Amino acid sequence: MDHDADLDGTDSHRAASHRADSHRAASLRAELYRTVRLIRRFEERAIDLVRSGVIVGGIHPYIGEEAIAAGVCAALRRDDFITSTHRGHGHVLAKGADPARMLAELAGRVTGLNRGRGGSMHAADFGVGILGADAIVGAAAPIAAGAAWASRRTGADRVTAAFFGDGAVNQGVVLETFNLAALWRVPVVFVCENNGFATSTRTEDAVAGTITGRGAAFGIPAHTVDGMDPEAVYAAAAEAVSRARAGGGPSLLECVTYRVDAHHTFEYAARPRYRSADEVQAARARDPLEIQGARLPDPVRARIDAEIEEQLTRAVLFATGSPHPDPDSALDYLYADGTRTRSGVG
Amino acid sequence: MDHDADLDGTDSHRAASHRADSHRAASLRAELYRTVRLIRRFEERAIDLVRSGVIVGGIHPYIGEEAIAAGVCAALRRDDFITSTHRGHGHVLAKGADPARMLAELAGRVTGLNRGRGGSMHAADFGVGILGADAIVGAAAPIAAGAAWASRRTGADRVTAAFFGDGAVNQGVVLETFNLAALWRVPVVFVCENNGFATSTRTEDAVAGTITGRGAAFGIPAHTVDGMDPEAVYAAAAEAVSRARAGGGPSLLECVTYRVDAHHTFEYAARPRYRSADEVQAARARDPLEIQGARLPDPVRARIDAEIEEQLTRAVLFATGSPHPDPDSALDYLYADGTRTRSGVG
Amino acid sequence: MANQSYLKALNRALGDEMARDPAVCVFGEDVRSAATNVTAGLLTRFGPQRVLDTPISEQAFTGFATGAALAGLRPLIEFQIPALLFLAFEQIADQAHKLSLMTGGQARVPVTYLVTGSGSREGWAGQHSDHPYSLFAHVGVKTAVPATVRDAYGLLVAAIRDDDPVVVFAPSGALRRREDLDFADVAPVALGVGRVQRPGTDVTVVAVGHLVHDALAVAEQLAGEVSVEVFDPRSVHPFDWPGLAASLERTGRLVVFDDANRSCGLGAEIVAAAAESMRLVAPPRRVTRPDGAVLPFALELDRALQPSREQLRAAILATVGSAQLAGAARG
Amino acid sequence: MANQSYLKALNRALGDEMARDPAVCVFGEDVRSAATNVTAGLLTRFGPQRVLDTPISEQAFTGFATGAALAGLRPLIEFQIPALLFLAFEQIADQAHKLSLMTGGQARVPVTYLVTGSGSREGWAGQHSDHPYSLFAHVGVKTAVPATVRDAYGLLVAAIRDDDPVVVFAPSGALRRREDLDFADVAPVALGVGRVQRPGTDVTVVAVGHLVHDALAVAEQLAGEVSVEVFDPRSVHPFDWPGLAASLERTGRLVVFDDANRSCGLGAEIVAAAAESMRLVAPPRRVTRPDGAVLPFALELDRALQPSREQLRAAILATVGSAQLAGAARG
Ligand SMILES: Cc1ncc(C[n+]2csc(CCOP(=O)(O)OP(=O)(O)O)c2C)c(N)n1
Ligand SMILES: Cc1ncc(C[n+]2csc(CCOP(=O)(O)OP(=O)(O)O)c2C)c(N)n1
Ligand SMILES: [Mg+2]
Ligand SMILES: [Mg+2]
Repeated sequence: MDHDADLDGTDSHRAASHRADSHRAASLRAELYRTVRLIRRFEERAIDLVRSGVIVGGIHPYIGEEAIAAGVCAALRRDDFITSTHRGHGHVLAKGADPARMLAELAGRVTGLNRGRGGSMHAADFGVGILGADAIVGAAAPIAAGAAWASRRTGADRVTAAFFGDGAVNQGVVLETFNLAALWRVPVVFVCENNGFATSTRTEDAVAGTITGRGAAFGIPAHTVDGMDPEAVYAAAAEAVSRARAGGGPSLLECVTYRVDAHHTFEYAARPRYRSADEVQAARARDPLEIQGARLPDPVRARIDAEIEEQLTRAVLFATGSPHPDPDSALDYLYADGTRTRSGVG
Repeated sequence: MDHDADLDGTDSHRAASHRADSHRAASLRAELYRTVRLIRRFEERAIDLVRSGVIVGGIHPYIGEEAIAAGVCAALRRDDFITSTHRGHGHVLAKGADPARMLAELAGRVTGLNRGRGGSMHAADFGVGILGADAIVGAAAPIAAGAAWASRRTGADRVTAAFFGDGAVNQGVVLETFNLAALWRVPVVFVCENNGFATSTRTEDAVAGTITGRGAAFGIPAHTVDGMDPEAVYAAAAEAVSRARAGGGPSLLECVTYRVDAHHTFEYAARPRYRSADEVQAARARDPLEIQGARLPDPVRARIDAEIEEQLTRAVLFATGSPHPDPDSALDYLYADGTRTRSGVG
Repeated sequence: MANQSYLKALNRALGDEMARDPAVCVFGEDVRSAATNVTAGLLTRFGPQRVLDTPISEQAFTGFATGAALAGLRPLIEFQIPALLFLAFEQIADQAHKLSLMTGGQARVPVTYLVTGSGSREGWAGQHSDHPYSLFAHVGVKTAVPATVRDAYGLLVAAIRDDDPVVVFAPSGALRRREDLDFADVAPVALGVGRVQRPGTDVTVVAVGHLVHDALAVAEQLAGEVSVEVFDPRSVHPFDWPGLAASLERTGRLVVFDDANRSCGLGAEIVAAAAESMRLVAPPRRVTRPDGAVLPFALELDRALQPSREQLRAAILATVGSAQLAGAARG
Repeated sequence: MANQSYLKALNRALGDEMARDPAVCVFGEDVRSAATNVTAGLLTRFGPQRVLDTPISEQAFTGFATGAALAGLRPLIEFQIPALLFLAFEQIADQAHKLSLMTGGQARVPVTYLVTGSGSREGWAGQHSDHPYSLFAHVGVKTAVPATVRDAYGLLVAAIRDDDPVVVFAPSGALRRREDLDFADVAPVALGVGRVQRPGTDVTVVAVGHLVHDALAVAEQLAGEVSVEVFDPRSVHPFDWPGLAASLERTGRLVVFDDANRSCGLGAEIVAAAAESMRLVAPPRRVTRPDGAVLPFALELDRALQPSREQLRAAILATVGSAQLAGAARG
């Protein structure tokens, strides 16, 4: 998924852009759209499956934030690592997990990425470097840094991207991790998705100072990026990734977006009133799907849309047609070495 | 213990200094010396009592760092709060605890500040606003902030000073607390004692970026102060305390000092080699006791020294003459409401 | 007399205490928007100085509440997930719990930690399904697990008024329960006082939290065959040992029904205490989660690791059966 | 065959494993200067890339080790104080422990958490005196508490080689023990395999960690009167239930000697498991710390809350006595 292409007009990139290979640029452009579209439609279908009860427990929709996962993962290699969040479907799909197996995971089937053991908040696919989503805000940041450090120590030039939300920058372990990563020049890119809210709490009501300032405090280069524009995110991520790969250490990207959908699908029923419909409508004006779609010739866009519909239709069939796990296997994988301890009745 | 006197030459203070009352300035000068001297001699006697086995478990000597406790506490009122650290004797004495009861606490006697239940790392005296030393690095910072916030909410203009070491700025809870304190304009002064080491680890090997930068990241005014000069510390603390009292919110003071003595008295036996004797010798050149002592007429200094020797001689007699607690009272105070649960034999 | 929900009981208890005592205040994530409904209406009633939305900083706001308590307030913290207690574990077990003794009685830390939705949430997977009350009983933090709407109100009021830190677990499996009652008639429930939810003579089933209702259902099913007494400890630390001993005096047989991991769980403590010094005519039994259980996501797997009514039924019958055998052997 | 110390055993085990497996690395505070001596000489032998001094960031470096393990390394973290595990509790109990199951077997987290100096340190007061192995047994993290120099070596080697997270508690009360042995002859000690440290026929005393030595001393004192078997589980999770059952087949009587808080401690689990399904001719007993104990600073008070030889002696005699009574009653 790696591209040298440079689609960013900033000074920092003009020089590099001379190298830009227009064909690869076009293919990146289309690929970014494909990823955004895939995530958008995947989430819409997943929400249908939540409504129809196929997916139990609901999901945290990534709708409207797709540009971040698409842009960052386009700058990563297949063997690079990522860690993800409770709102992680986009990261997992963008990093290359099979949408069918992802959907099967959400439906709790044995064919799922985690064999039905993880669900929406824990999807992992070590085969493509997805170390896992995490339900605890910020908790995956040190795990990402440790994996990045270990890759380097074992001689690989692998880079790790750690996704987390604006809420996570108030979590001590994330700030401790910034310090460790800077101190040990760890090849990790911290990607903060600032979507304006932590559940119902506005970023500005929870964050004193700035998000980028928290990176800077530890000597970590930190930039604010338009999180609605896949190509802007890609450009910033590509720079951070190449710095990390070259041994330049960590970076922090604050990707500014807006959560147009629910914090979690339970909001569809609960209907909390922490923001106005107008505010949400206004935010919808800038949609990463349209921003990237407008950059493609209509036929190209139409073809991609059709391919994705077909892919997702197959994915839904695969997921819903897959078997449920056997209750007797509930303790499988509790210990990596197969240790068996006592059941609940002795 | 409050003083309007201004002994600081910086611009920010010239204006104020016109108000300076020279008599009070002189008394502050002497009082700062008295506090430094009291702490120094208290620690020296405590070390003797560790060697003679009267104090069990050893202590973390504050020798050489006295200017910080003296300067900060001179800027506080008796009803202001402080929280302290494992290296807390200086803070406790400077805030006004009775040295005799402090020594009795170190000796584990019922007459101790904590009735012998706390010892060196947990000394508390709520009567003079000492909410307690804490053995866990950084753990008292949020407690200090909460106490400060509550004082304000209950209408008091009380200020809280939270002491911690350079090692604590890497502890997540401290950074989380910076955010909370800034967000809610909490009247707390964060006092970071940068003595060059966290046990055997040098500050620069553990802290990426700067200590003051960690305050600035959250919008907290942060200054580096000469932690060897009691009057410099006082001036900076007085400014931070008055800002907090006036509702201006938190400040961070990095007081730069050097730990000339052992991390803990166990080093007298263990003799670790994490620094050279020369380095320590060089550091001894600037001694807060001499810096402040040189500012006093010799007779004044001599009188204070004599008074302190007498006070400490009485303190040692009081402590060593006090009764040990009754083993049957070991569970007293486990629950504030006197709840009694089961013993270890049912 | 109205039909009230468990969540409403928590909301009423908190509101009533805030009205009664200006020192009571609330910290937590999304408490102003009342994401869980426990804090519904409190912001409007008591204002932003008493209802504070916190950043996602569990360690800091837990310590912050300790400090506020030392300065005279009586904070309640709402935690959205049981696992968040793990993040604040040092601040609760090592700070709040220890300050009274370590200061020789100078410190009081009247803080209530309310977990809205403990145990499995079906479909929320491994990090949202813990039921860690045994951990707090072990370290010695006062801990309550209300099973009924009435006790949700009475125990939360008692927890808020208590001068020590208290953890209150409101099990997901109990949040949607309803009862006809008038909160004005409900008295605080002293910590350490259990309740016989159903009297019986053959066997005592000690059930915790939402499992009390499953135990009552199983007792009802078995009514003809076996007379089951259902004992609800209500608070797990302190525990009502005299109440349990009195029940075993009547029945002499014990089954513990506990939604916690088996090893070193509350069920172990109850069985151990009974075996040491209470009347038992048959070997006691536990129905718990497996050792070190992590609840998997898929519903079938999640349910397979939770203690079930079928398991309880079998354990009761085996205990009564083995008792008869034991009786026979002895006779 | 040399006279070796417990600390040396830990140092040798770690050094031998680092030499054997390049994936093994060490994180912790002051591990380069070897503040506890466990890491003495390792920096020089293995270099700064394998021996890392960490900032005081327990949560982050614990998670960092998890990530390093996922990427193929086998980190050991040294914690200077048991309470530091509370700071990292979410990262250990909720992350490292759960990842294998939650990822459907994709993740392995071979990390060892070594606590050098658990339990009371006489004179270090309440926040340095915890003995929280029961908490890890409850959440299901593999946990070992070596009592002897030989087992300190054998269990630490096994922990480092284990593919799951393992907590190893090295009790302060055992660190200064010495034994004549040659480490080259010491085999790894599989987790879950206990050891009868002294055979006996009247009563089984299960003792944990440093208390094994006190139990042996009491057994010796009582040698004429009572034949005491001392069973050392060595690892508390997984636990050697067959080994315990075999011992109780011989003795039929049980006393647990456990330096943990009473409620929901390991002692409770052992007594409960025995009462449920093992041979007992007399009520079992526990000698533990009190419920929710916080060890006070003053030496007299600190010692008063730790399980003592006198308490064990009394419990053994009472158990044997009550057994004789029970026997009489039955006869
Ligand atoms: C440490 C922690 N605290 C609280 C929660 C409950 N919770 C789940 S998502 C969420 C909001 C997270 O906000 P943010 O990090 O901005 O991510 P977003 O949901 O906006 O994508 C909260 C508070 C949690 N999962 N983990
Ligand atoms: C959270 C935590 N981690 C580790 C320790 C062990 N420890 C005690 S003091 C200390 C060094 C503290 O350094 P610093 O904060 O700079 O204070 P100083 O000792 O230099 O005064 C350490 C690591 C602890 N008490 N708490
Ligand atoms: Mg957000
Ligand atoms: Mg220091």
